[in-house]
Amino acid sequence: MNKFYHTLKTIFLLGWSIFVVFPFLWALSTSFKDANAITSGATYIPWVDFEPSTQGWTSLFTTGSQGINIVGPFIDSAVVTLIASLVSLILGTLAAYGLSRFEYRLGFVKNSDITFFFISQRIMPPIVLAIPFFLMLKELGALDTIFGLVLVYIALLLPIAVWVMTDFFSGIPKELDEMAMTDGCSPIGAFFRVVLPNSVPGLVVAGMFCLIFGWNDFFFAFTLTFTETQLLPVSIVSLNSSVTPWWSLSAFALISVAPLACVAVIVERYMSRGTMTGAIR
Amino acid sequence: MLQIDHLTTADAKVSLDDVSFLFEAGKIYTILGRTGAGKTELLRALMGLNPLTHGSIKLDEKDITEEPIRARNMSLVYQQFINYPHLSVLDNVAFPLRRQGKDKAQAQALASTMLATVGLGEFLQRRPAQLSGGQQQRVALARAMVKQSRILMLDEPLANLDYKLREQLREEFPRLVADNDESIILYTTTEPREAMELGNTMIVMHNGSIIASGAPAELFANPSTKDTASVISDPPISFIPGFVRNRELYFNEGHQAPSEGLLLPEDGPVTIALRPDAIEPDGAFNAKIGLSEFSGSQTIIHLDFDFGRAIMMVEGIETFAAGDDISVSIQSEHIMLFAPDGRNITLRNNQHG
Amino acid sequence: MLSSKHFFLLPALLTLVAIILFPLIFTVRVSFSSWDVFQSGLDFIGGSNYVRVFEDERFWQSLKRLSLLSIISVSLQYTLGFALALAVWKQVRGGRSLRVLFLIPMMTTPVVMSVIWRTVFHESLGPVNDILSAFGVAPVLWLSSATGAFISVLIVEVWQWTPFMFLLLLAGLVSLPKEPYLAAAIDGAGTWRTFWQVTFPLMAPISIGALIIRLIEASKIMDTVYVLTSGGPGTATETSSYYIYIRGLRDFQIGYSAALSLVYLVIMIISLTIIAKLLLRTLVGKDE
Amino acid sequence: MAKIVLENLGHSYSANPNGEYDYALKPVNLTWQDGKTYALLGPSGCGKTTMLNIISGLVSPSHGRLLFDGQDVTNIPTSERNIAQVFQFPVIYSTKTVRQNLAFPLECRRVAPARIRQRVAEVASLLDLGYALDMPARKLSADQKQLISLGRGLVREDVSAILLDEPLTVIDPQMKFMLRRKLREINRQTGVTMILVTHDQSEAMSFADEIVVMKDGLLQQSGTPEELFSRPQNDFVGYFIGSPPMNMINLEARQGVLATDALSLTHQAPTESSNLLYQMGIRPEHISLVDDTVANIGVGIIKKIEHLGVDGIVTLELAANVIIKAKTRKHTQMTVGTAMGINVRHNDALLYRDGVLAL
Repeated sequence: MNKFYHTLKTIFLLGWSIFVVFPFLWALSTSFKDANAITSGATYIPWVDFEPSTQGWTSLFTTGSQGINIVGPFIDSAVVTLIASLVSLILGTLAAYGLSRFEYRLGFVKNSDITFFFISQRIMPPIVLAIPFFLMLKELGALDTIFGLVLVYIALLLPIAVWVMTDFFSGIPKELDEMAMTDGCSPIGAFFRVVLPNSVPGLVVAGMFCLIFGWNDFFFAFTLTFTETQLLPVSIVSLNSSVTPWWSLSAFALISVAPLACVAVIVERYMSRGTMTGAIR
Repeated sequence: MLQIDHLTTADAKVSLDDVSFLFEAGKIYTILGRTGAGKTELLRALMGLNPLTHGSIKLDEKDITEEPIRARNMSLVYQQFINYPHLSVLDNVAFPLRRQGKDKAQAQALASTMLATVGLGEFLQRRPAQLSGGQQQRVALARAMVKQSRILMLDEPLANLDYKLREQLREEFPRLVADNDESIILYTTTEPREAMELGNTMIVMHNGSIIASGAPAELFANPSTKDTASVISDPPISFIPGFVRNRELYFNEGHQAPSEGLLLPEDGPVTIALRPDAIEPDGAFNAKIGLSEFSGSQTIIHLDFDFGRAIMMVEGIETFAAGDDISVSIQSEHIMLFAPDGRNITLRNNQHG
Repeated sequence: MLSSKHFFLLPALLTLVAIILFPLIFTVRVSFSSWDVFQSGLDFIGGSNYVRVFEDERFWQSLKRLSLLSIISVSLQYTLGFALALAVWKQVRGGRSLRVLFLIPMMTTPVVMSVIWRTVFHESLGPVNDILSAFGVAPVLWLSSATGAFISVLIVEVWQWTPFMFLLLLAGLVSLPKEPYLAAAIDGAGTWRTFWQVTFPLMAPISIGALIIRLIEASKIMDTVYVLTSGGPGTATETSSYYIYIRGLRDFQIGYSAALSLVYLVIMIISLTIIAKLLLRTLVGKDE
Repeated sequence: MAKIVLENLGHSYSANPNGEYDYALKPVNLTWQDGKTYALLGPSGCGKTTMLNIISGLVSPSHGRLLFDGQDVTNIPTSERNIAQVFQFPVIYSTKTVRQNLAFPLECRRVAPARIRQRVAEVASLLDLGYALDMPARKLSADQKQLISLGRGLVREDVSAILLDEPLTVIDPQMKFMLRRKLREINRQTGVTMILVTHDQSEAMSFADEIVVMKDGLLQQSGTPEELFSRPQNDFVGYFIGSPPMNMINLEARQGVLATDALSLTHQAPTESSNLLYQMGIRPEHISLVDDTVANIGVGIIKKIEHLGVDGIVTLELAANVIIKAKTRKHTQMTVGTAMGINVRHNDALLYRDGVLAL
């Protein structure tokens, strides 16, 4: 009986691992192929199935008609994601702290309603906002600029930061900041001197989530930028619709998902320590 | 001097109901009450942590009702061992001094002296999480005391500690606050023994109100109401319904109760209160032993009478088998009588002489 | 009166209001206009856009398809994610690298991975049909048949987002107390009973949170569809968001698409609220 | 029901224990009779929880054997040991009613439904939970939940022992008293062995027929509350049992006897070389204070009087600056600063050699 469960578990884990890894391995293999290797049907192992070529990778860093420049989009993506994440994290942390510690009241609107307002932004389908954003950024002259995208991404990421941090702060005993106040801190001082230094795990988790959702967004980048500013997801999709060879596409895809895949290591550490549970209820 | 008038709070689960008191400098006040009696709420209201719906707080003639928390010159030790997790023990205690504007060296010097006083001189560089519960609470105490604020409040500081650690800290506490002659110390507890042992004045709270206050021994001997008697008795006091008829005292089932030396009230129902020392083995009353348990050198025997349950305490360790019958006597000089409305109506002959 | 408590809340609140409120109000206004390719500007045509929404069979079809897709994919993600979390929960050897591996898909960009998946599902040059043929299975029309395209989208969604369920559920599992398990062992409960009587009830609040979050995100699905199938073949994989996108940004019927989005938003909020209430009642047994 | 024997049972969390400090529980021999109540008592980290976990099967001991009625259960999993346990925090099956909770262990063992109904009814009436049988278990208060945990053990007829791991910690102070009494009653009515883990000596004293006192993984003394109180085997037991702790007065060897300036009580001097520390241990409860300062064994000045209600603790300074504490009910008639006569029966003054009872 026990052995049966164990075998079942092993098969399941093995099968899932293959499923997870498969597209990556396929892309890796494809990125070293040339036209021959691709048009002759599915091939897998370099040197055995096909003769590897590095043109998929070199084309990414060549400029001109033969090349696809990945450097520009990569930098744009990084800049937009980092700035928007940072701003969202700062504003979101402050708001989450306020909502978890003070009582706000505006007519019939209470704390829980404000929290819901923040988090409900995630329900909003991007399409609802896309057209007005387009017109608004056009008015501001911020279409096709990094500034414009950052602004939009803040609206996208702020709810995530508020959501994670509200739950995190509810797990920090309020006696801690009360004590700081009795020890002579103002409410703001208590937050910066005492609460913030003890919130690193929450900040890391919230920051990770912001980075993930920021880096991986496609739709707003797609509708609000054209040529001046181009983020990675948009450039790869535009390549996809043209006649770009599979090898360049695969190499491009692997580079653009690589930075965030590293984030998995950090997220795993916080998950295993149990410091993430506050972020779920 | 701390004067509170008509403190009333709302909103929280337990709220204060029109609490007034005058606290004098240099004294230790123990606030005794059960869970939910409003002890913590009183401290939090004084500190400014719970909003008042009514009432005022005056410290040395100055109205501080509206003062922000940090300006109140009070410190508070929580029941949970709350310290700043990200700071070393030394920096924890230096923290309030730094906020008062002292420079780093001066603050650390004062802090390490205070830590030596509470017996933590060797642990200055540790983090609070690396200390045992008792040591963590000592850090919290040191941090509260180092400020030398006018009011030091301790909210059930020993409740979460092991029995023996509790005993040890209780023993040390008077020494730690010995040279205090300016501060007002407020100490809450659910344990009558702790309250009586530590306080100059004991304040009894019940349902959000102060129901009695005074010197511990005096309060214990003459509790003004049934509630007070019940809160400050450990082991529990037994209340048995009874009545007075024709200048005689009876338990409800018609058994006559001893009343020698007691001045009985008019005919009517009374509650007869028996402390464990009011009952002794051998005598005219028969009871069944419900349970017997040891407590130190004493044996506590739960008795089931025809007219109710009561507890007897016998010196020494003796074995009483549960279920056995026993005869006991009831000492009228330890009986207390309460009116149906809860007032203590015990009057003794000698008090009138 | 501006006190310190406003210092915390106002910056974020004002930022969000400024960024969100204008577009939202604007959308409401536009939905009452006939703004399109021929007539750009805010005229007022009353509720005729809304009347058109209710007669638009293609929109309701896309909504039905979306519901089916999100319910199936989220259920699969939940079941698989829970199974994976349970499988690596107590595993020590190699456990950490497996956990990291299982998390990676959610960190990757959906559109980028969809580009890869397109090559994987390619009917003549892709590996899936190649491998299937080795087992004697005839080539499947992954992207050019209605069922195949729907299943492809489903597979990609499950691949991408099961890790998210796995993350939340495993984080919940590692923080569970151990006493209930000892109690169950003492009571003589086997693996199956222990799961249903101990693990599942203890995980109920986390399960609800995870399901709701995923349903919200899944209802917005559009990137994957855009790259993988472009809603096709025909309208076989066209979801609501994608349909609104076509009407708004491809056909440039701004007024009509604004009405579509608002109807869609209201439906989303109502149905998610109902689902949340239902989940709470069935999993936690709350009787308010 | 079973007799439980711990045979040279010890546990070390490190694979190769070097010296005795590597042991969470140093090897110990104990025999627990069927149907009695036991308490494992000691400060945190003393090894009492390790011992309980070994008995419940959560920890597999590195040394020795555990026998239930002569049968070696050392390596048998928890589920087959026929024990029940009540934890510090109430554990209930939150989706089930009280009735379903109580029936659960029997269902797992495939007992016939009619028999289950009968057992659940019996246990519910024993625990006074009859009125709540059809309520969802999660709606009950903490002390009632603890009773349900207990009931899940009682409902099984084969249970060898019920382990109680500080079960009163989260109970309201007012309810503790009631629950403790309930536990004793259940032990008396069902005859099931109960083993309580606690750090509270008064809880242990009032609950157990026999107490096992532990410290630093080492058994200090095992005996009835009376034995522990009147003849503590070492100074730790003297300190840990009783409040205030036992008074320890240093003795000097002079003219063939061990004596102190504080009290005119002596013990026979030992024949061996005496580089050892000799002390006299006297319980505060065994000291009687009298107004007469002549006809007694010592005189002390009252330094402090603590009122504890019915009784009080009096701190006295004796000759040679010896400080002792006495417990009395006459504290209300005493004043600080006055001299009191002290009497102690010779039998109550125990002799300790390097902290170990010598007489």
